Amino acid sequence: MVGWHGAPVEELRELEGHATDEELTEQLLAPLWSKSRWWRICFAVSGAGTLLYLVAFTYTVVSGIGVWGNNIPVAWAYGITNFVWWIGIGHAGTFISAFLLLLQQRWRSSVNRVAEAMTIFAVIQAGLFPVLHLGRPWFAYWLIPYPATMAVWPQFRSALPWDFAAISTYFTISLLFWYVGLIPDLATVRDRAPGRVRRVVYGIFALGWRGAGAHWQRYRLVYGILAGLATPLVVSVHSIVSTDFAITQLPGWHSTIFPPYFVAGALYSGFAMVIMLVLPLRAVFRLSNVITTRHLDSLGKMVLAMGWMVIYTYAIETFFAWYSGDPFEVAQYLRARPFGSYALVFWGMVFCNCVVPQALWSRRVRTSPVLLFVVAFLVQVGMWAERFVIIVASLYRDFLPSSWNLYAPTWVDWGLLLGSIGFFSFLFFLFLRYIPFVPIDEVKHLRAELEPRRSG
Amino acid sequence: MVGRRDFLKMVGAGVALAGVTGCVTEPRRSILPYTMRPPEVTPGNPLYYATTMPLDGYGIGLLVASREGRPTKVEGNPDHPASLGAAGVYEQASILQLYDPNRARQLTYQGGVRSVRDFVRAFGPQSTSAFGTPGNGEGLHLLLEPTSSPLTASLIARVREAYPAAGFTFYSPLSSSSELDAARNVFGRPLQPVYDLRAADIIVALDADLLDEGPFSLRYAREFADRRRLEEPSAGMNRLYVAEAGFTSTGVLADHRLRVRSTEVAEVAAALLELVRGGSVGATEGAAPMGGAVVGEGRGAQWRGNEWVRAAARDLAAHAGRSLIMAGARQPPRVHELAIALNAILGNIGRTIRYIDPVLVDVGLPTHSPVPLVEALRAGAVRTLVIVGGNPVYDMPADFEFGELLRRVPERVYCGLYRNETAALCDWVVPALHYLESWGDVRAWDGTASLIQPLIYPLYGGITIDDLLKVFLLEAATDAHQLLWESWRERTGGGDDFDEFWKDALRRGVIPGTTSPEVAVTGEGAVVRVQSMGGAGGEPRAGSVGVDRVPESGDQQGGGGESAKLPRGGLVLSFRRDPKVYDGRFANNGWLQELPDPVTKQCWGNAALLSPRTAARLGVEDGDLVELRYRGGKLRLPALHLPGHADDEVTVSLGYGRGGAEEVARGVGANAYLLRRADAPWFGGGLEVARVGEARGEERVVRTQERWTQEGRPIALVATLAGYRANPDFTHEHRGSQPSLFERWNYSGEQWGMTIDLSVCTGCSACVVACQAENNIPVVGREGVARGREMHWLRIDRYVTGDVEEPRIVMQPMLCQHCEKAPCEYVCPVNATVHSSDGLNEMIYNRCVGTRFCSNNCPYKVRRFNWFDYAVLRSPEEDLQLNPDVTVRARGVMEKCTYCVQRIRRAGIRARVEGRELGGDEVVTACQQACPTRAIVFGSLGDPESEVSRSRRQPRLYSVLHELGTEPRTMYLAKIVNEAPATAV
Amino acid sequence: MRGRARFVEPGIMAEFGAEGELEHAVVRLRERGYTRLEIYAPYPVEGATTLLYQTRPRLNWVVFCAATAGALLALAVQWFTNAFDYPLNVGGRPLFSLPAWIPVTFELAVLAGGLAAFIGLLVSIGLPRLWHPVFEVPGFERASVDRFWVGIDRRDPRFDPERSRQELTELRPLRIEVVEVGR
Amino acid sequence: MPALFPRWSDTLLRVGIVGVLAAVLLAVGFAMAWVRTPQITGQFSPLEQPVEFDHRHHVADDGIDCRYCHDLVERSPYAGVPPTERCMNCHNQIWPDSPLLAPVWASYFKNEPIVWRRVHQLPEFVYFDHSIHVNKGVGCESCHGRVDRMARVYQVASLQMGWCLDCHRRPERVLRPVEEITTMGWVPSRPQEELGRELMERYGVRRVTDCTACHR
Repeated sequence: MVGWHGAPVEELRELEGHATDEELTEQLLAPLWSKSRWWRICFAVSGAGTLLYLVAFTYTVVSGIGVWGNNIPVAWAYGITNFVWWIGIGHAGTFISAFLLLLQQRWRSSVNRVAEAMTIFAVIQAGLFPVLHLGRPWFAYWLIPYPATMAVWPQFRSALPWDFAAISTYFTISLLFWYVGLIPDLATVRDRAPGRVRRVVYGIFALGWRGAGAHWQRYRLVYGILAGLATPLVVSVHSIVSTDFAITQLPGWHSTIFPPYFVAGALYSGFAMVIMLVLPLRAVFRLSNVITTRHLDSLGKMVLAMGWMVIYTYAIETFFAWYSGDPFEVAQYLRARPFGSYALVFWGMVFCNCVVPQALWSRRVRTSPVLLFVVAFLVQVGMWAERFVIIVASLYRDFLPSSWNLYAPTWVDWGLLLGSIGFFSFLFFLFLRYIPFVPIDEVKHLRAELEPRRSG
Repeated sequence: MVGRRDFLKMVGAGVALAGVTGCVTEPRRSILPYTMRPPEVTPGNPLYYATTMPLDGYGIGLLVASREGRPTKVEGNPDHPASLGAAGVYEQASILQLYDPNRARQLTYQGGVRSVRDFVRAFGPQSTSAFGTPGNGEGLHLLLEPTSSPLTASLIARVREAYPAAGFTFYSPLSSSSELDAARNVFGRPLQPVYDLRAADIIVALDADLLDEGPFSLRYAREFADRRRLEEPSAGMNRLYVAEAGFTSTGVLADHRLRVRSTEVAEVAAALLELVRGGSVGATEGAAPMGGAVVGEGRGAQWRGNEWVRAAARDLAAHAGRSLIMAGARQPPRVHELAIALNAILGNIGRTIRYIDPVLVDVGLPTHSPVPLVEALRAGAVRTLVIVGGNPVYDMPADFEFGELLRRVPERVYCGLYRNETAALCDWVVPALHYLESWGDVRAWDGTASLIQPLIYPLYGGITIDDLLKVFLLEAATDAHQLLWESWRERTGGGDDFDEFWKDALRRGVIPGTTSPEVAVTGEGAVVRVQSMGGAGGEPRAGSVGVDRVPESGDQQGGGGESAKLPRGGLVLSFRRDPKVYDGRFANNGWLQELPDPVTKQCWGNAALLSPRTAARLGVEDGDLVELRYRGGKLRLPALHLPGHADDEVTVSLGYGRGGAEEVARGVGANAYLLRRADAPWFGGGLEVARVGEARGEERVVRTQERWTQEGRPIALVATLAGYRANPDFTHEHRGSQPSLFERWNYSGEQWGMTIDLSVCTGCSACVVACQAENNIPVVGREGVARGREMHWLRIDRYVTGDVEEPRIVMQPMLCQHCEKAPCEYVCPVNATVHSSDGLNEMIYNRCVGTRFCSNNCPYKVRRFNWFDYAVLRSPEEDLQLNPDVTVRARGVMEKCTYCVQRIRRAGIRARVEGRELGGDEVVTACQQACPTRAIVFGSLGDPESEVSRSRRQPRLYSVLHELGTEPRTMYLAKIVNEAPATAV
Repeated sequence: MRGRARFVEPGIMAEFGAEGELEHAVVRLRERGYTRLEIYAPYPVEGATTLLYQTRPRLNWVVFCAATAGALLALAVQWFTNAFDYPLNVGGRPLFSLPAWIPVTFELAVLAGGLAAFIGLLVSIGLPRLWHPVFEVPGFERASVDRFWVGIDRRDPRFDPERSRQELTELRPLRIEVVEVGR
Repeated sequence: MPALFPRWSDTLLRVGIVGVLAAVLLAVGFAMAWVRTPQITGQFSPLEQPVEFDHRHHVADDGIDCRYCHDLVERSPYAGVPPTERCMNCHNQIWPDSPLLAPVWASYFKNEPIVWRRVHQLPEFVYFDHSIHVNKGVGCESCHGRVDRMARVYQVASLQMGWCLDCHRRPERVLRPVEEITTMGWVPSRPQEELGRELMERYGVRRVTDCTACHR
């Protein structure tokens, strides 16, 4: 069996549950035709969230950042916290698709498209915050080097143009990767969809895919190349995001461990998010034959592994703070964070990110959808708290005690956080409704490989 | 100015801006040239006029910048004795008061608009008034602010002639007669001391805020600092002893500060006199209890007060003739008498002190007490009360119930700047002119007369006190300038060269030869007098100075009076002039309301200040809402722990809780006048404090600096003079070059730098207001400050050091450090903040997109962000104050100190147009210019002989957070404290 | 193989129900000497594909060059804007701050590479092409679901409608269809 | 069964895709060009003014020096629009009753300013100082063009930052002797660059590109 590392065959036997490829196809396409009540409800709820987002967004742009709780010294708060959180979530998708593809972890097949979609939608959320949090968002384009009448250019020693490059690249590549992966399935939908209109629409996006041998050959090559490009990209993006903090002098930010630290954290929250998305789908659309306990198990293990990386970074940065003997570092890590005004958030972070995931040592937890979901959710909360601690806790206690001040979020801050979650799910539900969220061709391929070969 | 409504305004203003993009072309503006341009005016260049600001009757000479006819900034007049080129917060902020949209605009009678002619008809020639012609003024009473104006004085005299029976009262809630009464008691006539701090090596301030309070404080601060600025370790330094309850700017610079209840200052003074007279000082080192001279009965010989008194006494004795003892205006005459005696004994009179005749009209006479007026009112003897200036309904002692009495007066006239509490109770309300709109004259504390000349045509109309008096003189109003000119013409006996003389006086802002001559008093006489003072009435008993007994605090008249007869340990309530709103007259001034209190850093309100220990005893947390119960009065306000405040005493600022028609002032803070009593204007016992709960919302204390300590970080360095001499290099870790990966950028030509001497910074905040005025810095209001969004480019960090019980305070002005390796610059994505070739950290507002990354990476947190469109908070009138050389920042951009780059560029252009290089000391920043103690030095480091270059050679030089390698251009000189050699007895 | 000729234009096609049969069919047709064959499958079928396409396309080189170009462009822009056109003293940092320019350089390399790969894919397989003769073949729509088709190019030297149909029939396909040259 | 798409749809889609991409690029290019056109910069459009003042006549025919009216130019940031009385110096004698002068008389007697419309308009955040420029050899003409040929004055230079920087980076290309400041149509006796470098030397002209030179 070609390139079958990772999963012992018997664990994926469920894939054979269906008699024919046609039935399997039908099963995976069903969500596109069916009018599920569940979907309607979720869509309505997320729609409401999106509305909240629009309101908070518009209010901010019209009135100014002043409607947030930010101040001096805490000039960055929820806005950037949300940004880092979302971009982090956006990492698992490409990681699963690309990195695991390179490692030929074939169990990824059933979940990678959901993960990729998640990536794209998360990056959209992430991309909006840096623009919104500008004092004058309408001048955001000044970060692009174009020949302006004022003859002034962007300043590339700053981490923000790096961010700009990284995020736009990451979004483009993820989109391409996702779309390339979609083409064969779009062709399938084109050929199966009831009603001419849909067939035409899907047909156009399928670009006239014929599944010819030549297609498949180039296709797999390019898919591999994209994976090869996307993998270092994933690592670079959050490393660059971390430099928004690491290149400064601020105790709590000024740290060389940040890039790996952020990447680990990103994947951590990313995998947790995948779990949170996959489990409901699995339940609602009865996909236990496609998204097997084996998948849950693997995802659980990934979360656990990433969790330990995060724990390590927490430990090491605290240690270095102490070991450096630098009074400002010591004050930040050993006083301001654990015992300062935001100690509650800090300890919440420690609990969610370090304690909770230990439950995943048990296979029962890893394979029990409910428990797994709870863990994933808490990890998500913990990771948001982590970013909040890094950003706000470092800023509110900086060098000169005279400038120390507290930060308190306003309703707009909350509105943007919840709203962005709403907008994210809004896009995600659209995706569920109109795009096959399990790569049909890959599943069929996998299944064919599992089946005893029919003799000619 | 910045209430809830304004928040909505800010939010709303955004709508206009939303979607604004770079390439929108704005409509054509128009140009309105003069039809006839005044010869002196060069549009585009500022003009400076000399004028004088009267405050409680005394003049402070000013130079006011005028841009195309609108005054934009107030600066000190170097030629004026009370200013010497410096300007305090009140003087500088008064320009905002000029443009205050809340000023009274219309002359009204019972609410209906009237013309000046109507007013004249009512009181002038055809007056129908009760006292009117040909009456003798029976029932007419004028309540004025104290004045020293020769012109006004002459008019008053003529009014008295016209209406012999008319009553006069001069009232200002902050002025005190103690000093003059004491002088009268001692010398037999009211005399006014003028100190020469340059000649004093040892200064003892008994509850006297000489550096920040009083009509001569700017001069005293300058003189004091001149004896304190160490050029090198070996240089000499004066020594300051301060005994006070609250923490004043003077206390900040004290070398030995004794925190003692206001009621006990008299004892301290007495003990001091006792030791000095005992002559035993110096001789009997450590020979413990000198007679019975143990201050603070019940505290025992261990009490720190003894030590302080001995040290001070020893120093005074050692510096006879070169020392100075000052008593504060808050203290009763008794204390001033003791001070006079001390100075007399030490032979300071004639050396560090000279006495002159009082400057104010009627000063020392009963007309300076409100009591006669109040009695007349009670007796219903007043039919027409004319109140000019001030705000008696608000600021008279509560037990007068002045408001009630005023209501009973048939005919009530008020002439003032605002429709305040008093105006609300008067039928006639006549808008007064701001001093920047009027002609007049006024005398400084030392008698020097100077002219008040208008900078702008009256904005809202109105009249001056002189015009008003002329109405009562039944004379047709003449041109104000004419009136003044004539009065001085006859005073100086005219002469052909009078026009020259006049022009010169206007130009220099000082009238030569008007300084009061010294009045010779014999020191000995004084001492004798002190001893032989009869015990009659409230007069202190002779023995009270003697060694045999220390006066009970209960004996004190004026200060405590009956009320002070209380068991020790009882709480004392103490009132103070507010360092920001004065007596309440500046309460509508946004700049001052938002100016942090020098010591507590509180903005937009007042609080009950008390020592942490007392607070603990009363179970009052910092920030709790408390109720003060004092002699039948009640007042709710937040409590604020003030380290270094005397125990068992609560200090409250006057001037808040205004209820007039002034929008900014209304509802800010609590009105402490409601607790003030006529017999104890400054402090008295019998206070009870009850905790109400945690202060919330509008009652919360809003502060710009929550922290008191430096958290053990080397930020504001302090050393004793002895320590400094022993180890001059003690700041070496905090200066010098840092290892760096980058080779140094090579700078040539002018290289701007600033040095701030912490030794002489009192924290008076004149620089903060100067910066605000010069750089168009917006006021963000209580809400804004509460959220941590104050916009001051220059703030003064206040840290307590040393023992928690007896802390020292060090003030550190903090502004953009203009780092050569600026952390803010390399994180800006759009090149909005970069370095100039002359070493400035430039901030280009129109390029800023507002990422706020620079602020995050600024270790000094001196950058400020426009969270909203703050420009909309300025009324059109206030826009007239804006400095046309400085961009008004838009919403969403970062801003910060620029070293007044507009001044640098203007000077540079002037120099190059004249074809010369720019001098190293040629540019003066706004903060530097205003500083009374010259703590701030600015100039070019490129010029080795510039003042700033010289300051850089001092051993105590250092830069804040030097270890970060930011290489700041703003550096500091460590604070040196001149402790007495062996204080430990 | 140049231009259009690169892609097989089947003259006749046969449908099979299983991957194995398809592979078997390809083998047999090759034995008969057909050179221009094409298969159509719902998922990549290693066997048959490897039989038909041995040569690996040079797409990876295209991507590599594009990435390099992207990197160089990024470096050039950053040098020009920050060190050459308007050299500003930014925090005392050197004008030529190479380390600070690495991130953007890398990102642009990846971006260029990715775009090149995508465009390269489309070009190399002649997409988008909404219409294609095979789409006219009845039942071909199941090629994307569960059927496996083999097609013989009408330009194939051995192609002859009758004979080819005969030979296909011997492979016992589910059906055989002649592709009209759609007009 | 017939194919989903007709044959022509191929071409349509490809043309469509290329078209969209091209359109986007063109739009960006167009925008960049547009902001440099007189529509945005306001160049070359004479403004209606309250007084029909003809610079051609006053400068070319009468040969009045620029500084007679714009007298502040050497000592103030502003060149200065003359006060009405300045007009009267001559016009109370010359053409006193010309209808063209009616608004000027009105201003003079009513003591109300003539409301001119600004021709050269910089944003509020730009601080331009005439005095330093004219004293260092930047001629009026260099920025304002041949005013002596303008019936109604219009803006010649784009006044965009890039335009300012050109001179600030290479002053030698415009400098002229200060005696020639107000000369219209002045031609350098020697190669401009050479002369310019010499004048830079003589007047101590520096290449000022500090941001705060103009933005404060």
